Amino acid sequence: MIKTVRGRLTALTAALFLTAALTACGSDNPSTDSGGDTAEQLSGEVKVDGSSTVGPLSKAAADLYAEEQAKVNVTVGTSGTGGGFKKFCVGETDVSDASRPIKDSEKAECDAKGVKYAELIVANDALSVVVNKENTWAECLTVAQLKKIWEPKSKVTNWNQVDPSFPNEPMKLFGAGTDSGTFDYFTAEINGEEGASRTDYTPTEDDNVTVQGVTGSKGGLGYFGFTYYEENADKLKLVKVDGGGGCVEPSVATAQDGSYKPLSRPLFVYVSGASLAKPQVKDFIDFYIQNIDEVVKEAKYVPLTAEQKTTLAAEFAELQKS
Amino acid sequence: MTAAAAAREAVAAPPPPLTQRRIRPGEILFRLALQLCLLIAFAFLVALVVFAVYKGWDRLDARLWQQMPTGRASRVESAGVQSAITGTLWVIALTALISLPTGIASAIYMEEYADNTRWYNRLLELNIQNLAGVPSIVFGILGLGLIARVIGLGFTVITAAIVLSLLVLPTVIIASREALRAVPQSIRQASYALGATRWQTTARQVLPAAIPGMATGAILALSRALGEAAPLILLGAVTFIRFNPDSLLSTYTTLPIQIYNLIKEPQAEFQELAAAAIVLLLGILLLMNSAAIVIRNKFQKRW
Amino acid sequence: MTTPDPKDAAMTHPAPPLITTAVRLSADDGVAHEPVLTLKDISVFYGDYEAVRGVDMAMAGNQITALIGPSGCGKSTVLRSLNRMNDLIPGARVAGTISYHGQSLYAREVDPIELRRRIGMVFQKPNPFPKSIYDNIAYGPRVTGMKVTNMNDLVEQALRDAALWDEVKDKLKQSALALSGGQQQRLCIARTIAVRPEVILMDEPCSALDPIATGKIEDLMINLAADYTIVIVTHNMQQAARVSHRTAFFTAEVDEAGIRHGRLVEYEDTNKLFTNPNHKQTEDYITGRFG
Amino acid sequence: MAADTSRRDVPAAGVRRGRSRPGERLIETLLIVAAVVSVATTIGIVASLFIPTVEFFGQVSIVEFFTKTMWTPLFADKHYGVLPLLVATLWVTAIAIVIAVPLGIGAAIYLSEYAHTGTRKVLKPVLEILAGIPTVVYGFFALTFLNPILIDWWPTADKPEFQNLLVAGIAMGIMIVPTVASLSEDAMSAVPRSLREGAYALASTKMQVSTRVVVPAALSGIVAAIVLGFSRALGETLIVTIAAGLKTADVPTSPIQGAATMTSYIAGAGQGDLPVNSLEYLTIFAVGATLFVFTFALNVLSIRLVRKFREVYE
Repeated sequence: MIKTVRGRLTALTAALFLTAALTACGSDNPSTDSGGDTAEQLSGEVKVDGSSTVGPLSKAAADLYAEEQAKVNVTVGTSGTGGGFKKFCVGETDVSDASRPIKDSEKAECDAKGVKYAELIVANDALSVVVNKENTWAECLTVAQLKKIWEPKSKVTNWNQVDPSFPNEPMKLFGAGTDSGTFDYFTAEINGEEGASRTDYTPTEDDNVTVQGVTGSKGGLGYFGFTYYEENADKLKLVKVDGGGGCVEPSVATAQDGSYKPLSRPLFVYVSGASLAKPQVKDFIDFYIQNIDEVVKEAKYVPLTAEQKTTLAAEFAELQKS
Repeated sequence: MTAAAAAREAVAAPPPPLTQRRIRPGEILFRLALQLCLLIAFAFLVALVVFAVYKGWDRLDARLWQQMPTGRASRVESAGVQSAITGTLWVIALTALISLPTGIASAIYMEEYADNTRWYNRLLELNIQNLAGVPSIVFGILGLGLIARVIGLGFTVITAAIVLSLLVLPTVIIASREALRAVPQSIRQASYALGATRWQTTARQVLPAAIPGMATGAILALSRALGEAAPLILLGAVTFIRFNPDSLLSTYTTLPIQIYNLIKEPQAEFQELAAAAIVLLLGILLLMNSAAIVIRNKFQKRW
Repeated sequence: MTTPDPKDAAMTHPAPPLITTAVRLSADDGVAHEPVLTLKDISVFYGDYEAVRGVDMAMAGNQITALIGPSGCGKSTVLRSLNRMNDLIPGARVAGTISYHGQSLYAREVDPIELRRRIGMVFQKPNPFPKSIYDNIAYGPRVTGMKVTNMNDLVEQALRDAALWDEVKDKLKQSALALSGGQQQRLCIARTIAVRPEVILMDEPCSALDPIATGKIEDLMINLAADYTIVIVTHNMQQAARVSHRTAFFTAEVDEAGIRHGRLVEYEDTNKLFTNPNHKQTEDYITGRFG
Repeated sequence: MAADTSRRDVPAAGVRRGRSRPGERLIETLLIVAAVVSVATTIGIVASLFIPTVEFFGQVSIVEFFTKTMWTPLFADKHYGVLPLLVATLWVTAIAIVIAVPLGIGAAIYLSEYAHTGTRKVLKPVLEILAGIPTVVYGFFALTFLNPILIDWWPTADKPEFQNLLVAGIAMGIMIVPTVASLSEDAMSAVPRSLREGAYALASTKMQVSTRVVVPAALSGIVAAIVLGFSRALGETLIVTIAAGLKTADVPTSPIQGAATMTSYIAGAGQGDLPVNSLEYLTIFAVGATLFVFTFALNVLSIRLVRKFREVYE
């Protein structure tokens, strides 16, 4: 014990002084004992920005890629899908993460600046509606009920207002922050208009807040990516959603086959054509696509279906040509 | 005979013996309450440090500075905050390079050159006092609106350093002025009497005498910059970056921002890493603060 | 410790003529004066440093006792030990016995707060609280929990007793800091009187004042002596000669080890001390041949 | 050293020539340029805040901004009433003040009036270190340590939310204790000894000296310390962003709700990159300008109080 304490203290002291030495080392990265493959060593920057939902995928890709190309600096910002496109369409970034397809207005902006791009579907997600473990009544909610809860100016503050058979339990709502594609997607699918939502819920870019908030309140309800549910399956209860064809629980299978309606969605990565001219960007995207299974696994998303993979491969081949 | 005395003598012709020492419960309670106030303040400090150390214990080792941050939950075990440490070093070193010369030069102007009866010099002083109280996030807005966008330096190391420099400038100026003011007038007069110019007097007599005070102020100002996160949130530091900056125009992240990012991650492993990074940050700050206090105590001259 | 006073310098110059004729009061007034305060072999220490050594003296009731001597001779230290103001200085300690009406001041069971109500003090520099004139006077009665039927009357009486009423009666609610130095000092005396002490200690009460203000305070002291026992420390020999009944002369002596201690040289009726001192040192001091 | 210098300096050419020295002029100019940096900073802040703010008020009525009780600029149904942010800010700062003022002043009285010199010499630097702890650390502490305890011990069934104003206020209170304590202690220490002696000589107890003489005498300095603490709390960002959340829509009616303050709104909205010059983007500047005006007023007040205090005693 004493030995470990001393060891740690020594380590910590060393840390304080080593930090100084680190600047001298510059970008030397001890964590990557270089790929050592035959691949040529590239360098430069790859700027990724956009959706905080897709962010984990790109971060995982960047992480994995660093083991192969230590000198390429991949930065991943999480400005939100909209924010990401804003930067993307003025050429500030090379790659834009998006949890929804590009909007027409954004397309127009990209066109105006002459930014050409390719759209790649990299993973699937199922927006999951979660409630407290002690919630015994909400097994399945219809889209209409969800809309009643989430629509603008909704006055629902108690579960029994959703369905008279539900108990008298105050409702606490947690949802995605307004910057996120998740918010855009959820509001579009449930409330019928993107960005239209009641406003008196706890919005957060930090899904942990939703997990903690729903865990801490019996009447809590929230929504976020399927990943986060899986991470916290022991703390939360998943709600089935009835999109008109009966109650379906989100899962890898229902997300892949699209039966989890309307909240299953694909996740996108947009690549700028101009940026593909840079060898490191091309190489990174190349890597991203070739290792998509591992990236998705690391980020704990729903993997692509065989069909989607074929499409991706085709898209990629298209890119290679251009 | 005055009425007061009459009253006294009427009551007690031979003065009554002194009363016994009284136990005043109010006094004791008051003292205890005061001690409690101090105790609570320090208890929080202790709780904060102990909690961070306890929570980050398993991650307090070489991984912290040898490894890069990760985006993969499966790799948290082998992740660290190296890019945040190097980012912090870049930003703070630049902040020192910008803010210290500027701050000390301003202080020299205000103490040694300026005619303090002039309205513009008084305004200068008032301006600095006010600037010292401007919220740090407002400096972030300045950086976002002016330096990153209008001047176009973008979300880079140099933007962060300029913003943090402006943020701590008042602190540097105020501390340096105090240090200069503590140098007795007689030294200046002696120097002038020997035919020295104003700058010679300042550079060769006043400045050397004021250096310990200035060093203390400088360290405290930089330690403030080191822990500052609010303006950098607006300046792109939140980005996931797993490489060390290598130029003024590199993108970057810093230790406080990295902590902020880690806190937001859902997995407990990230929280542990956040706690370990907090211990590292507190350790650096403690070293800096101790150095400042030692310098102050060691060189504090009583003229 | 007292701060050096500019008057110190004056003391070393050739002596001004003694004003023995100005002594208006004498101890030989036929009244038997009970000792109020008795000092037996008093030494005062600051940490390890013995500032005053072996003082024996007694102060009689309803008299003015003056403590004189060069600066650093320990007279203020002795004065401050009389109401335990020394308690407030960390490391200060009194050896020997000081008795107040036969009761030991430094006995464990004595309440220093109660003691200071009985033995008030006026300081070298006027130190009115940054409050109104009225509140300055009312402060003492309030903190000591005196049963006061009418505070206004009490304030008025204290100000009258301190010969300040006519000057301030229209501005009782104004800040005491607006008064002149002499007025401030009389306010401090009034403030002290308001808690009805038996003894008033005065530590060079006029050293910060001009001669006119000094005159007023001296007249006041003489009047107050009818009702109060007064002990005054003064640098000004003429003042001691003018107002006091008895005078104690202190000086600083260097012991074998080369350390300075304050010592009581002579304690006599004021008339006697100034006209026919018993000790050479006293004579040298009062005639200005000191040092 | 003086002798050394004089030997080298006396034969200096400039002295004998007795004409203007370009070197000296250059140095003075450089010093002035450095001094102007701080003025430029203020001008930069004012310009970068208020130019977009004017533009903002060209599109949103200033009356709506200050009177409407909904703040939803980032939603489809947009409302621009800043009151929710303002009220959340006031909740947090009020809680912080309620905690920091007694603790800070109590600690200051103890340090100034009761503690031995040695104790004070040790405790005051510790207090200063406490003041130097980064606010992100306080935020972490509030969310992961204080909040579970608070929720655990909460007496009623209506438990505080996962992020709430109360815990942010408590953490912020702890954060400003050192500021309040340190500056109040400075003010109390500056009260002349003679006042304390005068009070003791009037049979005051230590408590009476402290509360009736020292504290009133140092009051403007103490109030300045509180005002400065208040201003710091108002402008603090990380604690509220982490511990109080980003809910902006409605005026928070209870401190156990989560809500965004002015600063956390700016941080939250500015973090996700809003389209430049859109109305949403301008809200950052409008809220920033509001915050700036508030803290500026408090700072001016604090500076005035300190000056008043100095006039009396220094």
